Amino acid sequence: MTDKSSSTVLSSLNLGLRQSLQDDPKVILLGEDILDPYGGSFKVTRGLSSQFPERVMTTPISEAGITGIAGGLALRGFHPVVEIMFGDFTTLIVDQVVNHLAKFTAMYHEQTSAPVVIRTPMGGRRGYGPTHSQTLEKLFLGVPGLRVLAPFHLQGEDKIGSPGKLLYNAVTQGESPTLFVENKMKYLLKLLSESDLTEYRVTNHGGSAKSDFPFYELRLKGAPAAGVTLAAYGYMAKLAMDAMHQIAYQHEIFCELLVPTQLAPFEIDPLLASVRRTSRLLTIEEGTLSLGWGAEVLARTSEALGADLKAARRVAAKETVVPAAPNLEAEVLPGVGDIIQHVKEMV
Amino acid sequence: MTDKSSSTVLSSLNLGLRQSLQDDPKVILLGEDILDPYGGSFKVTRGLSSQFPERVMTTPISEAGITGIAGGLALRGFHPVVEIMFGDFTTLIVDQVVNHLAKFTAMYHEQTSAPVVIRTPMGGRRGYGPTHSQTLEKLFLGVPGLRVLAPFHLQGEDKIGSPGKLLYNAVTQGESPTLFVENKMKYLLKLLSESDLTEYRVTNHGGSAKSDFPFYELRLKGAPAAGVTLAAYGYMAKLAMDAMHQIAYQHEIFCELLVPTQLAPFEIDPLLASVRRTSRLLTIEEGTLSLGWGAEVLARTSEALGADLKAARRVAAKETVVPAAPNLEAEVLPGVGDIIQHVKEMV
Amino acid sequence: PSPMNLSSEAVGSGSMPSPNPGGPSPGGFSWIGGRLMDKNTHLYQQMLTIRSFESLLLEKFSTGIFTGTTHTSLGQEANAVGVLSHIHENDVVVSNHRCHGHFLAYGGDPRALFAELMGKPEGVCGGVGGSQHLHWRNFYSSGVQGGTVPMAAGMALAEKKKGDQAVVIDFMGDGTLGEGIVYESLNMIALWDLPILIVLENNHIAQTTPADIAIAGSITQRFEAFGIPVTHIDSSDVLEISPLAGDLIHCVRGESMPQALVIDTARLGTHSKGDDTRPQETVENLWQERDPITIHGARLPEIILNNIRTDIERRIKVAFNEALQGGA
Amino acid sequence: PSPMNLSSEAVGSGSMPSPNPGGPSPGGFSWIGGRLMDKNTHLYQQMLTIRSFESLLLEKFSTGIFTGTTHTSLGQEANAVGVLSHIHENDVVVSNHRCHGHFLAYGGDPRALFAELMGKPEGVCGGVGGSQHLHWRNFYSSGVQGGTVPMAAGMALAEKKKGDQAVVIDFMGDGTLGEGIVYESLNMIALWDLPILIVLENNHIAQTTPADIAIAGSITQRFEAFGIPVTHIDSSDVLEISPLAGDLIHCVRGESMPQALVIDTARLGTHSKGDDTRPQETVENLWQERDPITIHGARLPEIILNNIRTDIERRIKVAFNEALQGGA
Ligand SMILES: Cc1ncc(C[n+]2csc(CCOP(=O)(O)OP(=O)(O)O)c2C)c(N)n1
Ligand SMILES: Cc1ncc(C[n+]2csc(CCOP(=O)(O)OP(=O)(O)O)c2C)c(N)n1
Ligand SMILES: [Mg+2]
Ligand SMILES: [Mg+2]
Repeated sequence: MTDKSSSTVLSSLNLGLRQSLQDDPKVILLGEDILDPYGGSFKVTRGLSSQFPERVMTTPISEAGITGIAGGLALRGFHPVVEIMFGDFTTLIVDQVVNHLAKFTAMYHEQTSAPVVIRTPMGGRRGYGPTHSQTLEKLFLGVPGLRVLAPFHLQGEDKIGSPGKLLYNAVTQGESPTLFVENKMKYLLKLLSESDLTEYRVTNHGGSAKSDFPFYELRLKGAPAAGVTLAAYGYMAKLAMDAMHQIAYQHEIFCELLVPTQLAPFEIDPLLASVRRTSRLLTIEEGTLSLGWGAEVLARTSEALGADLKAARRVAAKETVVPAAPNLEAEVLPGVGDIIQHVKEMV
Repeated sequence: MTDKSSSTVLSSLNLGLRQSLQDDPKVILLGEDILDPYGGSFKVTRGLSSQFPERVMTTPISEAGITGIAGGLALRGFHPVVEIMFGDFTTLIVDQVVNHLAKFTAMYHEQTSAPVVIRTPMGGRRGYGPTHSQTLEKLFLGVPGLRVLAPFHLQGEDKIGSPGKLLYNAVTQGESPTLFVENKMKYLLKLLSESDLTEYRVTNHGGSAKSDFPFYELRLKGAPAAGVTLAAYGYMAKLAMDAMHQIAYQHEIFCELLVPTQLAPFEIDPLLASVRRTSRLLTIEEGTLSLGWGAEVLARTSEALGADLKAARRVAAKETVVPAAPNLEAEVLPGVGDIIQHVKEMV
Repeated sequence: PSPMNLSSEAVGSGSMPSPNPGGPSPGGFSWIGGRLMDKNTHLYQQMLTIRSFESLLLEKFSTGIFTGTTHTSLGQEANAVGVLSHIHENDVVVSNHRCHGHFLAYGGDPRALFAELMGKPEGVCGGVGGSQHLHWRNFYSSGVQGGTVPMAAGMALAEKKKGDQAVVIDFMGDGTLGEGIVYESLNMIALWDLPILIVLENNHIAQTTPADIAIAGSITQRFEAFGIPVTHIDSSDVLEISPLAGDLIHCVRGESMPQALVIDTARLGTHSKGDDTRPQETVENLWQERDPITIHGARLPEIILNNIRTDIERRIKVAFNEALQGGA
Repeated sequence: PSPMNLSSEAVGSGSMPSPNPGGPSPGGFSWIGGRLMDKNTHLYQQMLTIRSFESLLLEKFSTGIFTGTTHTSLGQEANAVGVLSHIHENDVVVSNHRCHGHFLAYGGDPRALFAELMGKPEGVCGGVGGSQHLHWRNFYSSGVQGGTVPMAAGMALAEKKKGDQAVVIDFMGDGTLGEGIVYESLNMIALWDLPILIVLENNHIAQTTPADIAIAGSITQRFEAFGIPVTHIDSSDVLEISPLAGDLIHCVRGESMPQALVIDTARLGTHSKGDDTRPQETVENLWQERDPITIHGARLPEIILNNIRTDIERRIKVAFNEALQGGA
């Protein structure tokens, strides 16, 4: 796909869904306001209801209900995809996810599973205020039986592009209930093609999930041995790249950036390998600090490395609401400057 | 209070609620099946509806609704206490807690607050199966604006006993929305009086919240310098005490046990002081491992101590459902044996 | 047709029982254990199977063989049997905490259920699920009130999309009308014309809470308000419930549309174990007036009753003992 | 009595405006800015204040002064004004994402609201809340659909317990009937006889979803099913809505019981910004037929209309400019 429509995270996700619907007759999309011409609040489903009118269902404002309905569809053989309009409203589906979808397989003694993919945009920086700007995936990262994915904005080998391919894999594999974490700012990012990445060496350490759910490592080509390992995902991975770049050129501190796309269950080995080299770990996330992704990553690194972990830090949102006013919001959410400052303080 | 009724965690909590109702006319209790003669599924409210019929309200099976109603009561000046019959159903109140109760103060620019206390029993070991045995407070420990408390089974100075006093403080202070985590096994524990604790030195490092929400440190009297810091709360604190005792006498490994009653916001200093002495930290919790309380404690310790943290581990439930069958359940939930084994491997 | 497995010597034979494929044959007779049995006898036998199972369960609970909790359906057997006597092999049944009766009426194996309640590997879910969390073939139950209603709706949507004429039967209790997700589900069930029969077993109580302090307005109107046709019956008589349910299921299947059946019934036992706060007299009256076993048994000759009783009790004991001998 | 602050020179004066204490005086006249004003003029003025505020807001949005999102109540002003003209000082108002009109009709300061939307420290909530999250005196709004309904119920319970005769007015949209928590709340509202008036503004659409594919059955029955008396009106005329609302609030207050008022209305603007998928013609027709400003304006002489328009627009501009000059 060489047309413009495949060049952003948004269009890649759209293409990933379209391809899922095309290749897998079991795929059904459910969500609020997802029909054309609107195509969803963030347009990820645009065009799909026109092409697959039978399998794209707009729903009432019933987040818990549609998640449960998707669960029922999945138990009976379908591969449903639910859109939760804002990630903030995933609070409403916690019971359906934790006590239902994610439990069925183990609770029913491995006799069945509910491979629902729940897509939702998290994140702020749009001035939407306290109930429309949160990054809440931490509520789901520790739920047994649930997979959590977050795309990285690479063009990848596939015409769909990496974000769309990740979504496609999750949807069509039909294996496990999955939360697919998108990000409002990320939608607009251009996919990074090889020419955008000439300065970087990008390695995929996907482990057992390598091909389907990659785990990327980025280094600046020709840089000396890195002193700090950065770990980030989603939109923060983009900010981390920016920070890594700046800090290399302006402060001559070199980092390795680890970007998992599968956040849970989390296979930490590629990250540990990096920290073994650097002895220093900075995790970066947009959610609030306590019990976030970074906490788990730090804990596991500390468990594995003990005293070999010389310095560990987390960049995260301040522990309060995300204010509507842009200046206040910027104070609360972590930015490139925060990353740079932490890295400088760590070496 | 010298009668038997004040000698367990259960009776202490009951007394704490009774005293709250007595001293504070703003207190209202809401919950399912909390009226006499039943007095709630776990009997924590027994006798209260008879004594305070106007202020003990039994409700329909509407966990989210009653939490929201309590929020409205609190915004208008009351000090409501909600009982969620099983901690497993706190999944249903996540939206009300995260997007409503815990947000009001910051979102409404510090003009108001919703000091609801939500009590609920977590935990397994009763064979209740996957939807009635979970330890889910980790969903709430990272929520900005929410306080999370868990009682320790001490007799304390007050006739109410420590668990009840903790609850009393949270309820009558009326300051902050609070999740008060009880535990089904803990209910039956006898409160530890001075005579039960002659072997221990117990210090309260409550920090700023010292008197209201203590942070206990327990050491065996006359023991040599400790080699491992244990951190635990709730029912696991009891198992940790047992483990600490056994491991001292059987393996001559000595530990310090840190038992916070305020889990969030978490003031880590007393724990750091201990780990500075021992260089080793084992966190102990009954919930599943990933993104649990232990993850945050380890992360913060690692951030603070760097290479001085020589060994760090977490004891937690296996990342699956809690099975109904007792033998299977015992495999999933952490026990004294697990604590001992980890400690032995750490030194 | 091989109806309820208990009656077909399947118990203890090790062969997988199969769900009741359509209940009694059209003429009102079925082949049971090699005997031609009339419909009345068959329904009685099914209800008594549930009663015997749960009576033995309660009797043995104190011995510590069973663990955890349990919710018996004493007094509500006519609902399970009356409704599920009409299901087809591909139909789906969704149940709640009080699911033993539904499971057995669906054709579930009493031995496997005993084993589940004992926490044995031979249990319906290997002992992982326990009393409230059963899944076997197209039968699913879970213990979070209301949470399975959207699941049932989604299953009905699945069957509708497949176009295979299967229907979903969803059992719920009156107290569960407190849960918001029920209404989210009713709305979509109606909007999308989903082939589901919702059976609301109104025993007028939820745990210890009487319906009148937990349910405002009208139960039937709660379905009507969403445009779901509702049928209301106050009965513990399987001969009243069964044909009604049959008609409704027929309609759900034929028209691919939802129906609700509200059955006013009586809980004769405790909520789970030893937690009945109703006056003893009230419960005794209910036993007098609302016991479906007594009501329907009155139609059969004493000698047949005795035979059935002996037979079923023996089978249930066998199931119990076999379960007990299982692993773990 | 000092009704809607906008008309009382409070704007820009720095003094805290006070909520409308009971609306127009019994005789249908109020003192406004030192002038005796008849009720019709007063209602018009209030509606026009909302309209002018939101029109200026939309006009200036593209300049980047405002950030985030915004939901205007164009076409629904008669609901806010008609209902809130009857509240007392201690009454509580709970609103949703589409809250500007409710806030202004409650007596909120347009300058503080502009400042909030600009993210200024002088804003209603210091810029933290933004368009959807307002709290001032007894006014509360939030942006999670349905989530504030139990909160409103709890507030009504609080007022009932206090015995101070205050009532709660809760505004919600038709689409929000999709949320389960609404029904949990309705049930307890009815069970406990809570003094609350639920105003359901049925604009027949939720974001882009028409009500007929999102709401099964009947809206009014959804209240009746819970035993909450419901009054239905299809009108954009403030003179029809206001007396009805007055009677209902009187009843809620006097009897300490709930009431629901379903107002069929029209959304004349987009959902938030630039996201209207309805055919242009449909919206144009609605402007023709359902604009409350036009409908009620027809009752006033042209010269008065012009005076009011000039006056209000000037005041709103002043409020806007003063907000703009604030900090941050
Ligand atoms: C979400 C949730 N809340 C509370 C409970 C505890 N609980 C189990 S059964 C029950 C009563 C259910 O009443 P009803 O729906 O009438 O069914 P019945 O027990 O009468 O068959 C309650 C409150 C639960 N299982 N799930
Ligand atoms: C829980 C939740 N889900 C989705 C949304 C996104 N959303 C905001 S307004 C809206 C439509 C609301 O429709 P309605 O209740 O009819 O009010 P109206 O916008 O028509 O005034 C939606 C879906 C939300 N704010 N909260
Ligand atoms: Mg009941
Ligand atoms: Mg609407």
